[in-house]
Amino acid sequence: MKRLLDLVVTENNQLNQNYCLIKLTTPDGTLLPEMYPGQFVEIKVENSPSTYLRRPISVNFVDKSKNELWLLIQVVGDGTKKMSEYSVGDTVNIMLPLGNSFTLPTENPKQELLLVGGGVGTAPMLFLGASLKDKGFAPKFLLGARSKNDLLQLDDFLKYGEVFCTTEDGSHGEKGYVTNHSVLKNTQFSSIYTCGPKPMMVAVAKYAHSNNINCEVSLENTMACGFGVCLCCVEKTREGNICVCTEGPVFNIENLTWID
Amino acid sequence: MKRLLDLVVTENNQLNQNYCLIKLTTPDGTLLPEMYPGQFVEIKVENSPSTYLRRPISVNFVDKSKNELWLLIQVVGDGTKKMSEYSVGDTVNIMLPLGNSFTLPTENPKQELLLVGGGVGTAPMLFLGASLKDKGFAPKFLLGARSKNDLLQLDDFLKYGEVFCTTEDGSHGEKGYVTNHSVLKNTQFSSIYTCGPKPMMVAVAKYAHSNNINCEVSLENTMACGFGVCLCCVEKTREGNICVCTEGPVFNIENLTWID
Amino acid sequence: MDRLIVNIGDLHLKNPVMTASGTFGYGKEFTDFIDLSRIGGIFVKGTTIRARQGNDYPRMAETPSGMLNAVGLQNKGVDHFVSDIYPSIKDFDTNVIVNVSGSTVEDYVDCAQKLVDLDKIPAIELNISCPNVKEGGMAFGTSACSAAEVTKAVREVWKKTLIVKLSPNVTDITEIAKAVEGEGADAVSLINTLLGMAVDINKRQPVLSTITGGLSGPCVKPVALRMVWQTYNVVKIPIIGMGGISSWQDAIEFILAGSSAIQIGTHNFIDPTISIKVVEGIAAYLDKHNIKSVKELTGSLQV
Amino acid sequence: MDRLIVNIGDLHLKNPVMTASGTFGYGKEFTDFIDLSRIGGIFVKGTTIRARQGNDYPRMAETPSGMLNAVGLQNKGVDHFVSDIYPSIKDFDTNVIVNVSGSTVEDYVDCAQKLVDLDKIPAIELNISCPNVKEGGMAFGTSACSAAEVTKAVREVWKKTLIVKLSPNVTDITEIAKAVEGEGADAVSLINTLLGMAVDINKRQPVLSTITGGLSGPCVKPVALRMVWQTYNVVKIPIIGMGGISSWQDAIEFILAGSSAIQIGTHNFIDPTISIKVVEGIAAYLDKHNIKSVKELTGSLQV
Ligand SMILES: Cc1cc2nc3c(=O)[nH]c(=O)nc-3n(C[C@H](O)[C@H](O)[C@H](O)COP(=O)(O)OP(=O)(O)OC[C@H]3O[C@@H](n4cnc5c(N)ncnc54)[C@H](O)[C@@H]3O)c2cc1C
Ligand SMILES: Cc1cc2nc3c(=O)[nH]c(=O)nc-3n(C[C@H](O)[C@H](O)[C@H](O)COP(=O)(O)OP(=O)(O)OC[C@H]3O[C@@H](n4cnc5c(N)ncnc54)[C@H](O)[C@@H]3O)c2cc1C
Ligand SMILES: Cc1cc2nc3c(=O)[nH]c(=O)nc-3n(C[C@H](O)[C@H](O)[C@H](O)COP(=O)(O)O)c2cc1C
Ligand SMILES: Cc1cc2nc3c(=O)[nH]c(=O)nc-3n(C[C@H](O)[C@H](O)[C@H](O)COP(=O)(O)O)c2cc1C
Ligand code: FES
Ligand code: FES
Repeated sequence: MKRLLDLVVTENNQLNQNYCLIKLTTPDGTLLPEMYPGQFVEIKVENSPSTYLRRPISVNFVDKSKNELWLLIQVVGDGTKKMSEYSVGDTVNIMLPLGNSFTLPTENPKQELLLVGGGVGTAPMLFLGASLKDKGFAPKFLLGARSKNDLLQLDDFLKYGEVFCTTEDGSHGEKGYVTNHSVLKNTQFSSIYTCGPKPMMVAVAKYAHSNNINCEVSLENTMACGFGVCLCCVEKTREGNICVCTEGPVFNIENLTWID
Repeated sequence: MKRLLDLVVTENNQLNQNYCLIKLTTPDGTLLPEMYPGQFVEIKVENSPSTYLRRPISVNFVDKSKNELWLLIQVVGDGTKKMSEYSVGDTVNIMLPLGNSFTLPTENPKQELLLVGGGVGTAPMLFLGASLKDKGFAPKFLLGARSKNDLLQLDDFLKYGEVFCTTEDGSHGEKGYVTNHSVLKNTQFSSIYTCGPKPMMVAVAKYAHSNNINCEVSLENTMACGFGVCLCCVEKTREGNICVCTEGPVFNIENLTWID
Repeated sequence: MDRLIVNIGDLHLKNPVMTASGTFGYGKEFTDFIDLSRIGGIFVKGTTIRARQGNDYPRMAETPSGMLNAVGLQNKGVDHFVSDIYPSIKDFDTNVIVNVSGSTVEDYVDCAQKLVDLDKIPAIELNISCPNVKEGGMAFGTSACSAAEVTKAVREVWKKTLIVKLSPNVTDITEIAKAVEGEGADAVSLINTLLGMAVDINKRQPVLSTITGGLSGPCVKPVALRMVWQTYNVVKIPIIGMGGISSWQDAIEFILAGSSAIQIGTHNFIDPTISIKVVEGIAAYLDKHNIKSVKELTGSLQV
Repeated sequence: MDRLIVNIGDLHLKNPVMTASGTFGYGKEFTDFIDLSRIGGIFVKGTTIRARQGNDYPRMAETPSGMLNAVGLQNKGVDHFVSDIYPSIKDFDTNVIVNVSGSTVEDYVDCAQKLVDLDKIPAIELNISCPNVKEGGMAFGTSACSAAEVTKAVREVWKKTLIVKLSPNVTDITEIAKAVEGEGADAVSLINTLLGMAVDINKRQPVLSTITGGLSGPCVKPVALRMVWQTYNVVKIPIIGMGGISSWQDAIEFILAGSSAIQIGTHNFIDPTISIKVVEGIAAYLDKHNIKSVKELTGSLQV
């Protein structure tokens, strides 16, 4: 069941110039609704003349012990700027949980799983990694960024699995793009999960497809509603135009038309 | 010369639930432009989706010793609400000074001058009273409000002259409206200056006219620009439609059509 | 809540607040948020005789106080509606009205005919004003003559309440309103979206795949109110007003300007509970001003 | 800054940024804020053959991301312009263009004729689109036939650059644009304000004394851009685009959609320095994208 909640900011950490990590909880201690990795929320941004519609943001992590929802925000316009300015105690109107979720494997805990995130696309990977570890898997993370400074939440990722990085300027990890990282050559992955800039996801999808690896991508099509009523967020799939906000944001690449 | 300045908030005092007094200065210590009683400023309100146009606000006082501009704000909508939330150190974009000003008498310092303010219309009266006292006059203030709680800045007014009050509920001063106050019967005024709700100003204007008292009123017509280019703020006068923002806001009642 | 009751033709509304086609899905999407039985009615997604994939992505652009859409009537066709959707929504305790689109007069007539036997569909809304597809009928909605033609043809097969939805992209909306009134429409609804455009200056491309799209949201409210007022002054049939309504105050503006009922569109995306808030706000306004029935408010603007 | 130069008919603009009629007074009101010589031109307040008092107060209503005005062409008449205003503005180092309004073809012609001998008036803009007064010419602007008629008549007496300002309150703006092009207009400017309305729900009255008024500001930008694009695709004469421009990015959108130059209107009220910022922003954009002349950008949208 989707909910419309006023959550309260418990922390807002400026991670670097463009990113912040916001933690929210319920005002009265009631439990947050169950959320799954890959799902997202829609935020009503106040006091922003240029932000009329809600803003979709991925579930970065759910800290059940603290009843906290984490959101990782990259400031790109006034909506995300206003989010980055939230103070502890502020109330935020949020619709959640939205969308489908990544498909977690159910067997063979030894299988190799790779979670590839680029830029703010690393956001859903943290919650996915944590959930996988919870289920007994040992996920590996491959994170790509422009430079060291843009690699976020490394300490958090390390809690749930091995972390590999690429940076475009070589300031951390291997220099280049995620698809060139050596871990892809050294490991036989059974599944890849990815979220990030479209060119990156396409490259990962093509790699996975041609290597017969199961692959799920999380899309960020522009949305007006986020819950399936406006039909604006469609992705062209093998079954026609499909709403990313309800039948996605997670798609198996075999259903998309990218790899043709 | 009109200026467009980024001023800095030095104080924001919540006077009561609906009113606040904001003090501003220049960020770099340069002197504020010369301002005269009756003039107003136009404020650019940020972060308010419903506030597209600037907001006109009277000059409440200019504290030359501190290089401070005072604005008295009544919260009526989102624009004034956002002003009431200014914090010390905030920057506010202001166009100033705008409009004409009250006509100060030049002779006979003994003449009786009455300054009548109602509601937030008391705002320009403080600066006017201070300027009159400065020039050697002994102005009297007559302030009207709904109840005691709505009478603002009484201590400030007392610095510049005798203060008389009316409240609709009788909780302070005489009960009733300003035009019924006994000071009007007891004193022979040569000039009345007034600002407040239109019905009050009309009543004062009619009283002054029928008693042959010189009277100036300060109008608050809705404005789009505040500096004479949109022609939206007109008042019908004996010379036709006249812009309140440039040829007002102060008018001698004999030029208006109210007293007909 | 008798004071909120209004009638549009034979359509009985428990209150004048309804939700606009294309912004409320089939109602089901909102049951997590609101009790549908508390609103006057639901206009479901634009329905066409054959299934449509709609336009390519991108279909949306945010604009100052509004948005452009270029959905292009994506829907699975009227047969699918009848067989798959109707059964799941027919028991809603509110009016379900189908928004019908087409590219020829026959399309409209055929589509209406397929809906005639659905007991729980008390009315249809002819969308002769969708700006986003050639087949969206905007060509019908921008000429009095063809608006009359399609109304007349559908009127012959559709005996229940017939609402015609007008396009704002015209020189004189009153002409179109009079034309469809003349052919027996029970009500007009207005406005559909204004034709607009957005440009991506980095890509130097239109934002929408279709170049132009339909503008909706608070930005269009002044235009919509004006058209309601103009239309109110020339037609006798009721007007269902819409365009940018995002608060009960907006709804009262539309009613004063001449609307018998209103629809809420885009704002459902931002606040899926807005329709209930508008119902409550209207009721409180009537109380405060001691008005016995919302019907008294319609067109009661003092000018 | 050669890369910013554009020409509209015989009118030479040092850059494509101008200010819209009715929002910039006679330019003098802005000299406290900006150096007028840095903008391409100024369109002065709508001028009529006889003095006009304009409409009654209230003339203004704020709306979501915009405003309605009902000024009604208040001005002291063309003779007063010639004798009293022209002398004080003729030495501005920028183009001063007079916006001419009327209620009959003769009004326009007479008004234009009075301006012919003013050396420093290189162009006039025929306002056939003011929605706020019967005499504002919107009747001319909403029919291709009468738009053509007034253009033709003025063209006979006005040999300098003739710009015709179009109304957005029409079904098909391209028809009107083609009609005035056919009669020899050197350029079209668009859009004037959209006809809108606002209601005061406490007083149960229209906010404006005239009931309806003209909508401007960012809210109209999508509609304006669409009309520029549509017009660009059918006429050969240059287009001067406007409607909601409040940043250099907006200006680039209009240029990409087909404008040779642009006008800034309502936003002058909020930021009287906006025109200079737009000039600078356009220059920086050309630099960044390595574009030699702003002329290359006009209509260069990839579709
Ligand atoms: C399912 C989903 C999950 C997302 N998760 C996150 C997240 O966890 N953290 C995060 O920071 N962002 C996330 N995004 C992207 C985020 O929604 C946008 O960055 C945000 O809406 C921009 O709002 P704004 O007002 O700051 O910028 P705007 O002023 O709206 O836009 C600024 C710039 O960003 C571009 N932009 C706007 N929306 C999108 C979009 N949806 N995709 C790509 N570009 C866009 C615009 O074209 C423009 O150039 C997600 C988007 C989706 C659809
Ligand atoms: C020359 C001048 C001097 C002024 N001086 C002061 C001052 O010193 N202190 C102060 O608090 N206010 C003053 N005002 C009034 C002030 O400008 C308005 O209250 C303000 O613009 C409202 O903005 P808002 O966004 O808060 O409310 P909005 O949301 O714009 O409006 C809220 C309500 O207030 C009404 N309103 C809006 N503007 C005006 C107006 N100009 N006059 C009357 N009612 C209006 C609206 O109709 C609406 O009902 C002055 C106005 C003028 C023209
Ligand atoms: C995403 C979207 C899809 C729409 N689809 C339809 C439709 O299928 N049929 C129709 O008649 N109107 C459609 N409309 C128009 C709305 O019903 C309504 O007329 C318009 O949006 C104005 O109201 P608003 O400003 O409250 O949204 C759509 C609007 C939006 C925003
Ligand atoms: C207060 C006001 C007065 C206007 N007066 C005129 C006028 O006299 N003549 C004219 O052609 N347009 C007039 N306009 C229209 C503008 O020139 C412009 O076409 C319109 O406002 C759209 O541009 P904008 O959104 O940038 O303001 C006026 C607009 C406003 C807001
Ligand atoms: S965003 Fe509205 S349907 Fe997906
Ligand atoms: S407010 Fe624009 S002229 Fe006075």
